[in-house]
Amino acid sequence: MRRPTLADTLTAPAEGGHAAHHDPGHETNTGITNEKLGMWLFLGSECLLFGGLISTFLLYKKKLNTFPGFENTSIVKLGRNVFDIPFTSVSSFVLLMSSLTMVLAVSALTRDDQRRMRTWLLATVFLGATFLAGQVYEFTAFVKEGLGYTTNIFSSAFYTLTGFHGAHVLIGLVILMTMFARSLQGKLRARNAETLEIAGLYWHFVDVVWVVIFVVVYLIK
Amino acid sequence: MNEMVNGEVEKRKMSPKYEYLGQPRRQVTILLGMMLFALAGCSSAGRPLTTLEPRGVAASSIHNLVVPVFVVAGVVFVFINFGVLYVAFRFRRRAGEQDVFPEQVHGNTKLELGWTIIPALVLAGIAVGTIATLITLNAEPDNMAQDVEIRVVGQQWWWAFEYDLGRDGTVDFVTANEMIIPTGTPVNLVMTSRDVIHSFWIPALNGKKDVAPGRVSKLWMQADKPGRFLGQCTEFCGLSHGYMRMMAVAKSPGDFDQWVAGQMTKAAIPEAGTAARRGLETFTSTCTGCHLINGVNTADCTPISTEKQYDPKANTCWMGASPFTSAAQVSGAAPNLTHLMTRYVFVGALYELRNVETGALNVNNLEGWLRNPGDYKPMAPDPTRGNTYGRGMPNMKLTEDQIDDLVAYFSTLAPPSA
Amino acid sequence: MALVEREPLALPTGAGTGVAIEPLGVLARPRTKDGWRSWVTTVDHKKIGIMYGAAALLFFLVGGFEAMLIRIQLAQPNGTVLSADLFNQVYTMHGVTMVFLVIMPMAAAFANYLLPLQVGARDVAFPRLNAFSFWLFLGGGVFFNSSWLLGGGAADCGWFCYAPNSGVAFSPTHGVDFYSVGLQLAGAASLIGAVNLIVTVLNMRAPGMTLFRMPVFTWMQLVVQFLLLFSMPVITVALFLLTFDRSFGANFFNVEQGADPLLWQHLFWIFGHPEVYILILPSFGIVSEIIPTMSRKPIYGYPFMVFSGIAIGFMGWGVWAHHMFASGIGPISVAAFSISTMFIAVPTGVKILNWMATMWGGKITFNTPMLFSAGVVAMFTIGGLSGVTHAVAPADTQQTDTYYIVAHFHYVLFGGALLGLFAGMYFWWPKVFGLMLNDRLGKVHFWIILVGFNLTFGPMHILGLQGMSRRIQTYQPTDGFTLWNRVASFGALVIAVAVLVFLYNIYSSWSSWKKAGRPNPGADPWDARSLEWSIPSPAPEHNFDFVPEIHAQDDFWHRKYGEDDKGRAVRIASTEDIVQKGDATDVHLPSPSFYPLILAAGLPIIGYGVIFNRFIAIPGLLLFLFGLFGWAFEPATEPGDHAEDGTHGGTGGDDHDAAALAAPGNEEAHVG
Amino acid sequence: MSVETVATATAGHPEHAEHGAEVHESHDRTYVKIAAILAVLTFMEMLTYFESIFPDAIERYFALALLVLMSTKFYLISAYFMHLRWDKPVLRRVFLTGIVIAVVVYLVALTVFNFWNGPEVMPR
Repeated sequence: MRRPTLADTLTAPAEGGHAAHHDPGHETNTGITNEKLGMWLFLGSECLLFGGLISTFLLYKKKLNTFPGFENTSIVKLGRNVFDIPFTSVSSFVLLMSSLTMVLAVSALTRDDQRRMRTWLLATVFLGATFLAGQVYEFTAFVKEGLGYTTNIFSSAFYTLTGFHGAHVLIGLVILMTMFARSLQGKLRARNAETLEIAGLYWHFVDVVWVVIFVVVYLIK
Repeated sequence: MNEMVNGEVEKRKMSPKYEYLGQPRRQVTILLGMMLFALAGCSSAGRPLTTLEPRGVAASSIHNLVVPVFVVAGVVFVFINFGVLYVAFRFRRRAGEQDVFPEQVHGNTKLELGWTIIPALVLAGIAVGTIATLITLNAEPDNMAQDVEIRVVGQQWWWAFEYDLGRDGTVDFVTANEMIIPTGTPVNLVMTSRDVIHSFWIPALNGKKDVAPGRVSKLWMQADKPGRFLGQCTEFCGLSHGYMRMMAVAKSPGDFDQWVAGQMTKAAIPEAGTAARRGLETFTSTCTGCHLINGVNTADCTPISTEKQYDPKANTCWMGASPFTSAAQVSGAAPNLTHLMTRYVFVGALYELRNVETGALNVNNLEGWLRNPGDYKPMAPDPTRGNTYGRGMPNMKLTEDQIDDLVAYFSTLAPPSA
Repeated sequence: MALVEREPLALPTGAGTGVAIEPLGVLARPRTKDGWRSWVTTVDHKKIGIMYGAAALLFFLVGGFEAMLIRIQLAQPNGTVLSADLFNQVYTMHGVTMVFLVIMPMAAAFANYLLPLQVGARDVAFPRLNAFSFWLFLGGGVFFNSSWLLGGGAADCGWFCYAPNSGVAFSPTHGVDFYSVGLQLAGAASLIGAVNLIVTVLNMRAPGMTLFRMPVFTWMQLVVQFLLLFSMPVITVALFLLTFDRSFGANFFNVEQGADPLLWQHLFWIFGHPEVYILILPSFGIVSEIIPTMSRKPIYGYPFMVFSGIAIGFMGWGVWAHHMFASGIGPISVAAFSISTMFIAVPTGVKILNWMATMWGGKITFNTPMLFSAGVVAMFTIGGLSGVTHAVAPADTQQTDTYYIVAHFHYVLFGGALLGLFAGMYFWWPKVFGLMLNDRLGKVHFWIILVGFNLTFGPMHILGLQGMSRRIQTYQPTDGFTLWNRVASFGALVIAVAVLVFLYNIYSSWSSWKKAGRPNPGADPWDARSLEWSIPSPAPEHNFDFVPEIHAQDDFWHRKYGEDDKGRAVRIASTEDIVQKGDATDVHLPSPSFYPLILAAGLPIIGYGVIFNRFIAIPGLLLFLFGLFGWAFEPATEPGDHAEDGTHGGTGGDDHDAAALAAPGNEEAHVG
Repeated sequence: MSVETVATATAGHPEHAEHGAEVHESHDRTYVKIAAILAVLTFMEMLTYFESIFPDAIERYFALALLVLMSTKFYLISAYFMHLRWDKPVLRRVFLTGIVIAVVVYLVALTVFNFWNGPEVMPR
């Protein structure tokens, strides 16, 4: 989030306008605002979190397939075969497109194009919510097929990993909706475009994690 | 060593008669000052778990590796610590001395590179030795015993040893707490756990190796001479972790073969009307839920009720519960008591069952254990914690008569030759 | 941001910006400048640092009491002071308390207090988040210790809490739940603190303060914060898996279902080994400040000191499996980790030799901080050397899980980390509180603790080599462990005396200072080198009257002293002329707030809900949401306080929604 | 840690960002193009699911191909949508440090677990 300095606040025009041309982080040593640097540090840290969950999942997927006594149980078959790849592909695509609308919203805000910004923001929320709904549907379908959270090591690891991702999506949605509410109040202007950009960073990260999950969890055998 | 605990039972812990370790022999090693200090106070006698006196090939190779490392570390220790003292005395500002500034040295890259590279080279030397020893320890020795392999099973809080004669994958007999091995040959140990992670460690023979449920770890052991070598579980495994010990007993090949032959014989059924016979009946009605004595169960693992049902071949019940068949999580099985009287220790190898020298049964310990096992080894958390879970042997609330009968029966549990 | 501006700008209240928005928060903006309210609502990094230190000292007494119980139990064979059950709880709590609730927060105390001062900043990057970190840590620590009363017993699984022994089947009380949730909270606090401090150091340095002009302490703390940043998520994963297993019936450590018990070990030690450096590096930094000051020489080989710290940080990621040499990870893995572990000794050795070279040729004043620092050099070396013997993997199979290891890591964590932290306390006490600790008592403290420490942990080397296992609640008279255990227990008593001397020193120094009419020790009592000594003691609330321009490493020193042609220091200006007066009145600071505390208070209650009953979580959740909401709508700086600008705005929230909170919060701060 | 690299950013004299608003304005078209590429890549990923349409010889390389596709998508999103391509290098370094530590550490951990080899069998 860009926070104007004192001089900036004093000289800024009353409404939007050219503030976007002012480099927000020029007061810091790195030239990046504290908030943006903080967000990136946090995202770097999140890599280790999702890395751990993904590794756990991979290990247990393999274990379930090879552990003595579990070779041919129906639970094992459930493990991979419940996946509906075309369906998940569509969800992945939806989430991917939400990244596009997100970046377009940020871009519109830097031009202080409120109408476009709100449209794209709303589209992002819509696409994100669609993805989340798809995940809820997927979970329900799996549970109906007999793959509950406590069924086996595979299911525990799968639900934990995708659940953590889903929680991140949910938090992202809350952030975006807050942003949208702010813009309706007229409080999201070009000079705080960085606020939206940082929210966008988080959103894109959630997307990027799904890119990895889609391949590693769903597609690679 | 005989002491009154809780004022009830005289519990006799393992006697310190370790044949081999009993010889007072001072280890003379040029080690760190502190270790010299240590060794000054400790001859090997009375240090049954010491890591400094290897009694087998594996432990020796570790010892030969670590002693030079100790020497190197000792030299560095002296260098740095005396260096600090020297610097402190030489460059200290004495009382009343004028505040004259020393030369402002900012560093010397060559010197600093020097003391980066030299330690690295020393460590590289240590690394070479380490890798060499690792290879030795992990390769299966050429002379590995082919006629016996031992499956070691850790559980809360004792060890089972399943003997696989001929290494053909079938368990031939099972013992507990005491692991008998022949001298002069490395014996392969295949190890796992029934519940939590334990660690198998006989310091005189080899380093430790964890045993984890669902996993198999391997270790080999060779004792150079006959002797009794104490071990201790070294991975924290719950309440009585401190009481989980084991004894490795090395016998000369001849004695070992004799012991094996004895273990393979069937136990005799005591004559009707004797106390021992009553003890057997108590055993089959009360104890066989967990314990097994080969031959006193029917093939479907129920205790025999009449002598006609006696089937000496029906000895696989306990082994069916072996974790080598499936991963069982919670302890349920108890030590196999077949030929109990060939063992000298019981209850996690912590208590004396028979005197090592005289072979006399320690009736006090056995009766006390039957009377109230929890008194010998903590097996349930403090009652204040408001839960009732427990491990190991519960108090069976036996009457004194039953206890006497059981002791009479147990004292018959030995192969004919023994 | 604007914290590094050259001159503070005075601004008439609310002029031009129209930032007169009344906070929506239910709680009025706290205004008190003193009294307990000023502490619970503070966002000042110095007050937060002091609170970190006080909390850590308190937990130190708790952990020390537990240590005494352990030593009393083990003073003789067949000890009956503690039951096996209680012993397991006590040693678990001792370990976790000392690592997570003593050394880490004590290091955090120094980081919080000193980093902004050493880089020339007015506060940390996110002051409210900083307060939140502290309250969350405190909440986690209290939560964890409340298991004694509420959990049906404390955790009894060791600080490492290996699965499956930590499962419900084997540890049915709630102790382990308290462990996993409590550490989760403290871990989140550390992670947020790490982000905060990294941003502070990277972004808010004074003009001219390049990274390679920063004090070594700042460098070591920066490395530590990066280690925290990347290692905390790993333990977070592990603890989540454990919580889900215990509370929701997941199967991560359910061996019957084919789970691998080594998964926990890997996750724990991937975190756990960087954690070791998280514990020791702050102390290295402290020593690297004290030795040059007291030797009257610059640190020897500054670049080597910095790069060896960074190297330790990196290599710390590649050695975790040396904690698992005996766990059956396969000979190739053992060999690889054995070698990587050996070579981490190289950068560590560089540091020790550079400290000695700094002292060499110096004029060393042996006051208390210097004694403790020399103690660190000597004692840590012993821990480092025994560490090399563990790196020799075959030897480790004889040593691991024996008292030899206990001796090793106490020489590292007590002889290294804790002695260093004591050195830091004596060194910076005048800066923090405006009074000197008694040097005589400090020296008594040092010698008693040095003797006690070596009496306690020296014999443990011997005990370990004689085969005494760790974590055993008792041993047998026939084991031959009795003598050295007695010595160790006696040593523990000596340490306890030393701690009492330290506490008495704090008290008596304070009371005699008060009696003497509160004499001020001056801005620079040690004739020191770094920036925090250029401002009055105690540090004024606004830190710097004006942010200094930095021209060299040890800039403050170089303003006092030049060098003659023989390379000797010559005074060129008197300290009094250089130091700031601390009387600037036109500096604006972030306003205090209740919301970090409220937000942090909600989380432990949710934790109780996870453990006992989901309904308990509801008030916690409400409190949390209330805190979140209040935080978001409270301006970071109060218009009435005529704060300079949005500089001190905090982003907020837990580690998943910082942006959500940040957005509205900082907008309120400046949008009119 | 990428901290040492930050040293290049001179303190006190922050370099002015070379990107300003003009970057954002002119990039909308790039974003759409990137999104189109991402969509195609996702489609290609999905195709691997329908094994029957591929000759057997290719199927072995699916895992490799998927990883390449995944990395490309990852790169495109982080470089363009997250602006790492244009932003200050320190951000790239921070993020990359996290990724590299995560990938290396967890791959080593999986290797120690014998992940890449065949099933481990409990010996009888």
